[in-house]
Amino acid sequence: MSYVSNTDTDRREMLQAIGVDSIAKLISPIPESIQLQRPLNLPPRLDEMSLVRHLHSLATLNTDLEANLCFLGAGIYDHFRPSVINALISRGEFATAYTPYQPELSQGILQAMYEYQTLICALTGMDISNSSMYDAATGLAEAALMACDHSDRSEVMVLSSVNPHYRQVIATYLQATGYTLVETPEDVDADTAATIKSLINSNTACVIFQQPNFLGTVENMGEIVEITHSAGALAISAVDPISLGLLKTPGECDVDIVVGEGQSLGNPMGFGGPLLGFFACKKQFIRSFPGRIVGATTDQQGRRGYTMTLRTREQDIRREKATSNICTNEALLALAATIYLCELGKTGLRKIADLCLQKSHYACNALSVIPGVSVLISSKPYFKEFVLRLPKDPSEVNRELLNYHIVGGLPLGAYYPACQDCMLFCVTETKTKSDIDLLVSSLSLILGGP
Amino acid sequence: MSYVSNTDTDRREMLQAIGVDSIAKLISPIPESIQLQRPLNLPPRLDEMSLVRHLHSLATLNTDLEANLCFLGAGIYDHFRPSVINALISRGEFATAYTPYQPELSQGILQAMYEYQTLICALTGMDISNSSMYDAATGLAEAALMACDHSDRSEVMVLSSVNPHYRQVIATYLQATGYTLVETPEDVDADTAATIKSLINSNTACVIFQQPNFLGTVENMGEIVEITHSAGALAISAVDPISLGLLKTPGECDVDIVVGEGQSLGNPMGFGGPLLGFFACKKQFIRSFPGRIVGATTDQQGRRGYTMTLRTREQDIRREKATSNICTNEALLALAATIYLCELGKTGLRKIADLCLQKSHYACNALSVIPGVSVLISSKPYFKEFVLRLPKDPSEVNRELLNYHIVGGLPLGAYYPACQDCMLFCVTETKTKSDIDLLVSSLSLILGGP
Amino acid sequence: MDINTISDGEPLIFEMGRTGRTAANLPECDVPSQSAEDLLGKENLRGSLPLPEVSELDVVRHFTHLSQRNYSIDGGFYPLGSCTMKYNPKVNEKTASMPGFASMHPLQPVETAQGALAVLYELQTMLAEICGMAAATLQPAAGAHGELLAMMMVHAYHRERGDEKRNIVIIPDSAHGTNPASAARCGFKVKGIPSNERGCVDLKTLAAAVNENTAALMLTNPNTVGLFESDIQEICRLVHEAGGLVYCDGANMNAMLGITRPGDMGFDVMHFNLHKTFSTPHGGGGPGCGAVSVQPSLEPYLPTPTIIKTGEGISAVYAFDTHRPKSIGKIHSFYGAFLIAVRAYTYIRSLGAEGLREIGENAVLNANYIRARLKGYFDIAYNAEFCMHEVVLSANRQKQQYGVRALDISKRLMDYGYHPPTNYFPLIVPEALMIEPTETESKQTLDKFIDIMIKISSEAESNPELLRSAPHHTVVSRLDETAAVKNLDLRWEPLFAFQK
Amino acid sequence: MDINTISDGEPLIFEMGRTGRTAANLPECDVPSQSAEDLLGKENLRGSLPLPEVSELDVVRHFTHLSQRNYSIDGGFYPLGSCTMKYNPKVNEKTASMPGFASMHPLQPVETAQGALAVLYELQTMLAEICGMAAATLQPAAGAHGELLAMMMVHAYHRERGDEKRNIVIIPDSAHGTNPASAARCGFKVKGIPSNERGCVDLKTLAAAVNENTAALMLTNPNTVGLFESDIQEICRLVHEAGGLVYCDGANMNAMLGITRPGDMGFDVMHFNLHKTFSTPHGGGGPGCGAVSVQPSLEPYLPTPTIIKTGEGISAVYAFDTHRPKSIGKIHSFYGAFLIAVRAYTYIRSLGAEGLREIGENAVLNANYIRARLKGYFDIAYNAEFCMHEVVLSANRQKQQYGVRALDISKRLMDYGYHPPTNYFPLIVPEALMIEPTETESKQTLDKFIDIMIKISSEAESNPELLRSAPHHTVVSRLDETAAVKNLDLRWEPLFAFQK
Ligand SMILES: Cc1ncc(COP(=O)(O)O)c(C=O)c1O
Ligand SMILES: Cc1ncc(COP(=O)(O)O)c(C=O)c1O
Repeated sequence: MSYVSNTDTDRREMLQAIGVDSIAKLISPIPESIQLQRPLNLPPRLDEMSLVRHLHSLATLNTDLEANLCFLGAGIYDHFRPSVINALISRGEFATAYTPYQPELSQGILQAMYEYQTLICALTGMDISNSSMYDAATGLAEAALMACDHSDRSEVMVLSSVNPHYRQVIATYLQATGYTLVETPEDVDADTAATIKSLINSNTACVIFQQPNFLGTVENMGEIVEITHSAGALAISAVDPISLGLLKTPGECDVDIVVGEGQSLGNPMGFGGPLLGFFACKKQFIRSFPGRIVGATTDQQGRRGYTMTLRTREQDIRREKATSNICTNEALLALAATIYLCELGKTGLRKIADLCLQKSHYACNALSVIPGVSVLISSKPYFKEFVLRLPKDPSEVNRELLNYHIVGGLPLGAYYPACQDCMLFCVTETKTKSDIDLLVSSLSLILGGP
Repeated sequence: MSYVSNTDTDRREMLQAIGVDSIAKLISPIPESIQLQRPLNLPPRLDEMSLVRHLHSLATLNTDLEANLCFLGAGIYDHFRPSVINALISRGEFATAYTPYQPELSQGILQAMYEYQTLICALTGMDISNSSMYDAATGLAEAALMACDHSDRSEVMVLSSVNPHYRQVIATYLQATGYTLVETPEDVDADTAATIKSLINSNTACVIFQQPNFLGTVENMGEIVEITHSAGALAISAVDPISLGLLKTPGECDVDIVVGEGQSLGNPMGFGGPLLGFFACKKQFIRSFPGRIVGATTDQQGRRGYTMTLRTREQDIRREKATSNICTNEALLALAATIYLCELGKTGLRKIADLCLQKSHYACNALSVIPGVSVLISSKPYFKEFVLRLPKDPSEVNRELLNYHIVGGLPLGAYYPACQDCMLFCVTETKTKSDIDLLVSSLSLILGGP
Repeated sequence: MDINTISDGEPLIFEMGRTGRTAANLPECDVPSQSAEDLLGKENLRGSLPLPEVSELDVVRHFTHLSQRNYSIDGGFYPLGSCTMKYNPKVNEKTASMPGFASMHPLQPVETAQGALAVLYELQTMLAEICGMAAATLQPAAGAHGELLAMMMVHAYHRERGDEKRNIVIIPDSAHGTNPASAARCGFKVKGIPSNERGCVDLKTLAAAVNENTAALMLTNPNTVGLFESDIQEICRLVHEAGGLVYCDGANMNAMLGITRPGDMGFDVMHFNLHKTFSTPHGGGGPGCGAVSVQPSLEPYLPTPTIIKTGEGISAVYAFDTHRPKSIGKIHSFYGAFLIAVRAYTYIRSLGAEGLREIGENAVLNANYIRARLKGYFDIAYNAEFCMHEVVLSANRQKQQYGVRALDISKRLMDYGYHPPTNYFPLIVPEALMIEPTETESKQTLDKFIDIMIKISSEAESNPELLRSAPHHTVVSRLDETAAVKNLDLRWEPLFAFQK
Repeated sequence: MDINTISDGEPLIFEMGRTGRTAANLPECDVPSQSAEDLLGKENLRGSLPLPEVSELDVVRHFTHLSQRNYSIDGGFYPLGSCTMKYNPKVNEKTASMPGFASMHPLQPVETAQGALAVLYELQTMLAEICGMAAATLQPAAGAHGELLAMMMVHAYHRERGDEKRNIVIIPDSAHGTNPASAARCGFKVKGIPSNERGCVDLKTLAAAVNENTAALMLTNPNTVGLFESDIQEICRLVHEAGGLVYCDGANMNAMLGITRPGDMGFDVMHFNLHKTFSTPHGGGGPGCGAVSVQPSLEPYLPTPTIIKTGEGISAVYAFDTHRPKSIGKIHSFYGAFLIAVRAYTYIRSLGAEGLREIGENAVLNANYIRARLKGYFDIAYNAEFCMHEVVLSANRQKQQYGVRALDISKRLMDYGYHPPTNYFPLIVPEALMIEPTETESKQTLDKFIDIMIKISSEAESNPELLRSAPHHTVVSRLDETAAVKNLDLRWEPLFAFQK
């Protein structure tokens, strides 16, 4: 059983119709010297029962965050996923379709993508949204390239408060091109505005910043955009979509391109993938933005219908002149995000955002009174993440937290050399007061408190 | 949020259209003295996240037989369930439909039930099958009543080798009617044919037996049927559908009514419910059998279509003269069984049956050489279950097996007083050789072996 | 689906496939093996096994196609009266499929099943509170099974008191067919009583009917014409005075949630349909759960095993109790539809007292709204001021004037994408169209449905043939049910042709 | 679905609902709370949040309806060339949804993620064996991403050797658009070369094209006309001799599984599309995984982190390696589409070496069967004896004779319930109809499809207008794509009307 449907008789009849006596004949265009003369060296095939048991045993080796408490964030978030989402995206009609090249047979996913684009615009306050990118990191990299291509400037400024994983990907993308990456110094206390001002120049194509930033802090978005624009550069913002339940939109702040990680919008953490990069921008970039986009049109009878449009930007038509090389994107995750935003709705998303806000503040307050623990940045507002200085090695603290079925925050030393004793905590709406209290009491114990 | 869709504005507008000013008015036909003047005394409502966590914590209190080895059978079996089944039966179109009273909108489930009926006939060798009963136990009880109604005889003979849970249900059903239950003595070594002969008489409406019987033994079905028929009674057999991958069909043995538990056919054990009673019989009972049945017919254009038929037997038309009171049945489980039998197919079901046969024999052989352990019935063939005498209290043995993540067999003392030291083991295709070897070594250790 | 309309419908699975084709991916035997003939005896082996030979892709496509030929709540408005086709929450499916529930054997040691027993026990307790009675059992697999159980308990109760002559069960003519069938199944004689001009039990008729032979009255409340039996207390008094018991068919419990309780009305025993009131999916016919609640007088007769709890909170321990001498015995192989109970438990816990009352109120509001807006177009069965959770229309006027029957209206509704109401039930309403919207539908959905009903009422006048030949836009047109009975075709015969 | 055909299509979710309606059941705040204004500052708060206000039932119905307006593999034959639309096994979904995989954070301590790392490591190892190379990475999120990564590595490789003038990537004109786009994205210049009369790379042309500026050749094998590049060894030699690298676009790997390996042909680097060859569902556009394999020469450039394994069997320990000085860096936020990797791992483990070869063989057989049976009715692109996993037809004859284009034939196929082949790709075939049946389809399915193709070829002659105006039986008829570009409508404007 290899999911092959033909029987021996089928094969015999088909070979006969073709007029050959063996499959070997059909593959004869492959020179014999490169035909594989042995079976592939792979582990033996498993029947379905053994397969499920095998995968189950591998899964059991992992600490699963449904059964343990997770205070990690840093780009991937443990948010509530309403059960309707899986029930709907698992429907074969959605899951087992290809890219909607033939719109008449794909109105379902096309309409959903049109709704997705509308929702992303509503969330971000931007004019247009594409129908997904691979993830926030590659979305930002594409935005940077787009800014350079668009402006004939060649410097990409990225603030050090942008998620370091994103920064690394942007760096990789720029490496092979002629464009230059300018990273601001890794100083967590820096005055953002002053830093940008000191580095921005007439060759700066764009300034990339993050809201809330990697350390959880809410930036003064308006000010950053203003400084950026006054140097003639584009303002590119990475945003946390959940925070947009409360925070001022990039659109209101005149941001040019907005990118974000849509995993939070109803998708599983999945050890970091697949992810969903959302990408929205101002109307003026309509011919230059990357990725697929769906538009409404009409059929022969004048009925409303949907189709992929502005296709001449894309690789299959434009080839080396395309605005991006992206083809397969993250449609099913965009569908999940669409369902999520409909299920949460106007009041629900606001409520989720508020719960994150309240619980992270409760947690931060309670944790920071543990002797030896202090808050890294106390002067600025934060949304759902915050950094604490610990009196003990953060990785060691994490190892001990595992005994309490707690996966702790992110030790920051690997990302910010000055933060060897710091941990980035994330508290979302999935944590109850007693979960947080458990974290506090466990950490107290670990740190030798009462 | 109570899944109620109306908003306050909706309610206001609706009340206005009705011409009343409050819902209180609408419920005024309920005398005030019996209107509840306080909130129901129920635990507080839970939001979806808390709800899932609460249920998860309850589920975690149970020993789950996906993560532990289960050697229990006795009517509910741990068989392989191909993943396609859940993927298909969970589709909303199937799961959230009612009984197909309007056939034009229900061709999906109707055609599936027609296929189910055909498959049950193929499996059992019988002429007609209904489209499900609650479970095997109530199916047998209904068969007994049907036999009595059909024959004007009033005694129902049930062999003691029939599953005791089924026997108890049959007894309950007969209690309220004028019919009498005749149970054969609980003697595991008895000569079945002789026992029946000694008790059967001209008032015996039917003889109910089980194949393989509760202790796993394969009965001489032909002989039982012959004796039964020669006394003018109906032969009613409970069967294990998986065993019919190999065993002679009741049809071939001239059985009159066949009932079985369809849980094994792709349905979860689910702590014993919901279950699936399948019910098939000879054509001659076409006007008297219980339960819904689907027939093929044509539409106005002559296209094939399906509809519930022979409805005049049923309660909604016949009321107190109906052949049964059944209304809601087990359609979704019958659908799972249909998918299961298609997925397994001709060779697959046979293979599953053979795996059960081989593995139970391997296990029985290996277990019975443990010092102090002996096989209860060694003279007769068995299919997937067998009884061992243990040198230690079976319940105590089970308690100790739990330490090895093994849920042991069924202690028989509660069912057969002479079998206080016996345990009924079941070994299906889901157990690998190493699972069985683990059972053997664990039991050896528990019984003080090497 | 729409995109596949040049089609002769979906073939039977037996018409697909080819000899030797297989779907399931099964293991090889990993233990020493012997021939089946040796182990079982040649005489015990079957001949051919005529099952399908298809691929897994065939299976997936076939059943996907079949599903696409099925109407469902997930697909649209389903106002099938008496069936309470409300939204079936997806979270219930999630909890019911947790391995800690789904992968449990009913006979595993009770200490390894404490979470399951907790669900059963707590659900029973909540159901008893919801209906105002003392106890409940979850063994019945469906409503009719609950009725049967209730009648068995009634039987046992009277026998216990030496009152064995009580062999008559009184049932109004509006009752669901399962009521008389269940009573009969327990050896009772059924005495029907006509409803009065208000569609309710007539107290005088009832008083005349009850006597020393009365075992019980089976009554649906709200009744099947959607009306609350306002005389319910007097009804119960009359039956009780005559020595009988009163049974409540609780199929319509949705209307009463948090508002009123059968136990407080005087009923002795009732059944719930968890697959109606408590949102468990009906699966195209089942499974269900017909939980039964009883007053203290009947508690000793509940089927075994019952579940008992000792201790509270985290020290609570649950156990089965099989030593109940007066119990009528077992009526299910095990403990009833456990996974359905998990769903119902999930549902009730998501609602609480407050949510349940909202349900009751909105179910009643929605039905009355439809009633108010349609009463100019269709006759309303019985002249009450308000209905409860459902409204029964009659197409009698349409039948008389245009020769259009309730069934024709129903079939025409399909053309507009709606599932029809229940037809021809209750039997006492000529050309009944029984509409139960449920609380999960919004005013907007109701408005669209109402508009279509009004449109159809005018089509009945302007183009009756359009209705009589409906449906026109379904995968099959009107099916010949008479032919189905005349030329019985209950299985696909060609499969068996070889064997004969 | 069919049963709902008097309908104006499905409204947008924004056209439903009502102010104040909600779906999700969210918790109350259980910690002491402060106002958002106090915590975040008024200046940081947004204005309106124009999201839908619908019920959960609205959500379920809406997306159920949308799904019913989508064609899928589960629904029917989907011979979309180059996309390998094979059966997506349900067991893959089961394993990928295990909480031990789905509920993992990418930054959780590595000792708590050993099962996940094992899946990634073992899958990489299996992929490397399948293509005959040294190593693999799963970071690329799709095929094009894999191409981009490969070009980055090519770039780094040449730079490392001080060979920075190599700025040209040679790409045959038959290549997929992502190839030139990916090369360009890395700053390379693209040099196209024409295919020869056999639809393959012309050795002379190639020889003339390669020189000291050649960074790489990007080649699809089997190529996009479904033919194996029989000169592949010579091709690789030519490029290598000129100092360039050879990249294999592995989108068509399905044809070669267990039969031949790009690594053995001379390729230096390739990408897989796990969402094609290894059966992971494409989700209406994504997600995917464009795993990349490399020869030892390119291994140092693989993106970080890589995964390393120490020990074997139960004492194996997996870890991330970030200290790879030559690595091109990171190209994904984390480790790529892990849950897609779980599916592909499940798939390969269910097949083993034997099963993979069966796939390759049957994919080729099925394509050749269609080719043999249709060659009398449509022109076949290029005159090869056999094709590999797909056959490219041309409707050029139909266009010339009857004015019927490939697109018209495709649209007409929809009327018969089929998804069309790929149209207008490869660009070098006029009126291309690129048919890839895959191995999971049976001869019976192919026969029905072939019969319909033949029928359509005769309709093209007898009734060309029927094709030009097709499809006739879909939920919408042919859509006006020109109008879509001209009157751009990319979001539902009324939602934003208030705000402006
Ligand atoms: C009023 C009434 N009573 C009883 C029943 C029987 O319930 P069930 O179908 O669950 O057996 C029904 C269901 O159709 C009903 O509507
Ligand atoms: C030949 C070929 N190359 C590359 C790609 C790009 O792959 P992806 O869509 O995964 O980015 C495709 C897929 O459409 C393809 O067919």
